[in-house]
Amino acid sequence: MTDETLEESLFEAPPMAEQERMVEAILFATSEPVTVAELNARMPHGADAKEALEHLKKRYEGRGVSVTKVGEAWAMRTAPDLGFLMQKETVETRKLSRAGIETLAIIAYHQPVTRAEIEEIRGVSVSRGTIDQLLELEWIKFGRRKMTPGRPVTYMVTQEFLDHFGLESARDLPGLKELRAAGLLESRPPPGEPLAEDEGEEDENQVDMFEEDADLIEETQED
Amino acid sequence: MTDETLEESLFEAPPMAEQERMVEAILFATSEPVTVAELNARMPHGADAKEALEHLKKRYEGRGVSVTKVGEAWAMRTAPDLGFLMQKETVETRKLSRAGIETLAIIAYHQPVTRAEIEEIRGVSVSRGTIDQLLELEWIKFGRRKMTPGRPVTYMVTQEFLDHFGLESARDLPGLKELRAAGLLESRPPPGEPLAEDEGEEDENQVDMFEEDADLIEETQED
Amino acid sequence: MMDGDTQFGEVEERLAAEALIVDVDGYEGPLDLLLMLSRTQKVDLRKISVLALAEQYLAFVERAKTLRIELAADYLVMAAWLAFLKSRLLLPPDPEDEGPSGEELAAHLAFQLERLSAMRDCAAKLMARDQKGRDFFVRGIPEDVTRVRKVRYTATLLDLMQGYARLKTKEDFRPYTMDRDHVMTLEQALERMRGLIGYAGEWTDLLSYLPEGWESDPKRRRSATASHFAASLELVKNGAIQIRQSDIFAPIQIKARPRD
Repeated sequence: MTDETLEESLFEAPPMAEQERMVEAILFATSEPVTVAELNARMPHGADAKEALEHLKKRYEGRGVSVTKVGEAWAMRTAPDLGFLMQKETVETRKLSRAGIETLAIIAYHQPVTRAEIEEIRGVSVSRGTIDQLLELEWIKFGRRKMTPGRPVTYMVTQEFLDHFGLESARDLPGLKELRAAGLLESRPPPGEPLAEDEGEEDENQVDMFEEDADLIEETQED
Repeated sequence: MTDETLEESLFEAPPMAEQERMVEAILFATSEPVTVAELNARMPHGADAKEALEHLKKRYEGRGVSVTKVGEAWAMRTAPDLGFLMQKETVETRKLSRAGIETLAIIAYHQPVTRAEIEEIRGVSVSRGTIDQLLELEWIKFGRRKMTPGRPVTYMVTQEFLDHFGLESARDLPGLKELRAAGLLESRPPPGEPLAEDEGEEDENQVDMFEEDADLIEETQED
Repeated sequence: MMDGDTQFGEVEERLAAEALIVDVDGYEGPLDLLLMLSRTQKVDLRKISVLALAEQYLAFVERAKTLRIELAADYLVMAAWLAFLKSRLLLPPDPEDEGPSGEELAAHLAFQLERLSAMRDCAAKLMARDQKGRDFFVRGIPEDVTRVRKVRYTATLLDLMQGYARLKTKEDFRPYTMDRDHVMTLEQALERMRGLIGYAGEWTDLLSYLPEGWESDPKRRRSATASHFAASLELVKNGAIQIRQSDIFAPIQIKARPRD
């Protein structure tokens, strides 16, 4: 592309219908979710992928394929009610152990969470293999370290996790609101133990996490 | 699926809209093109994949994705005109070759100029590739043909060229006198040859070159 | 054969023991066992009787002991703690004791059980969701994004002029440096560069300023490079140009300082 056309397109983006086609083609072509930023980078200058996505999402409503949001990215997926047609495509995933499933749920609902916190919730130690398996599945990742003695590493769920379970974001986890309302996501120190520095920090983290969410929710609603 | 629903579907195929969704999902998710026979085998009994395919094909007309026939089978592909979105460009900057620079300089200083003239000035033949490269860069373009035997094509520099080199017009190129003053011409006239002749010749060339533009120059000066 | 009853009793005992071993193996630690036991109370976990639960647990451990089942240490630790909790809950509070009350400890245990139970429910709900590769599917024929390497040719105005100058002076080319030594002085370089920098509107390799005839011979090249480098530093000092080098041994680039 010459500089001339680039400059031109600064002022004139393709019509929205055309942008919608472009987003459709890009999402259709890849099996991985694509971020809005990447869409914009690949589309002609001046294009507004976010708006085009909204149009496209609407267009695919009720179709055999749907446009779904995965964290900050977007992807096309077949409608879940048609899964029965796809026996051929079904991939046998390694069966996760009960410990694996519970550890995954705890990470999802309590993220960012340390191994010690997972063990505290489950009441047993978490084996290295369980964490490794979840990491290998790319369902969890390392979060930032906690600012507590020993600076323990934390775990969080990934975009792949959201994609796998068809979640738009970690906020859409089933029952999250109820759990929060019931105080079951708070970390409560056992009575008698001094409110350790790390507990205070933890609460702060949790507030952090949900404050950020609050902003996002507002943003989304504005749109 | 239970036998019951299977039997039921023996008598009642899903509505066509539903069949279309099914074909859409299967074509989307299958890793290779699917034949009509295969579609029928995978869809509920009584379904008419061929008709559903026709509907689907129509629905995707003009979209970013199209339903296309691949041999005896069907697949969905991104629209051919959007192929450019499927690449990520990495731009690498390389210096123009010496032959390219010299040819470009001659065209800039002597435009409109024929290939034979360029070769005469350079003293070597100009390869087709060099000219092509300059054309591709959109730094030169074809001028009108010379009214000489063979009516050879001429070359001129483009607006793109002027933009790239930060020139307002080709006249802004420094003349030989300036080049010499700037120390770019380091040769001295061979002993015995009067300095003036050399300059004279150059000036003549320049006059040639700008004859066409003479009016323009005056205009500019008036400004 | 000698004592049929005893033998029968032993078999029964052993079977019961095996059942218990299997059960204990089926639990993921004391908390899990407590959660299972709490189910027998058939009440909301928030209204559970921790005292009754503690008694159930202790009875369980006692039974395991009589059957000589080796319980993992953490089961015994929990038993000891629950025995302590039980005494706290039954005895009137000791005003001398500064530790947490039995009620507080019981409440925390109830919280832990409720939280574990909630997480189990969440895990089940999560796994019951539509899953990728099972219920919904990704694109079967992904089209890879090809990475296109595009070469963009470029040249500077200086290149252009030097190229043209080279051509126009080819016939009578006679570098003025011929009649000098293989040394270029700082003054010479400075003089030269002053005339040239006006055209250096963009970053240009310092070496491209070396005069014709000084680039190939190593001796002359060295001298010219050194003097041009010194001259460019001089020009930087005067504020006429800017100079940069991205890395050690990377090309030194100069550029005319934009006039304000």
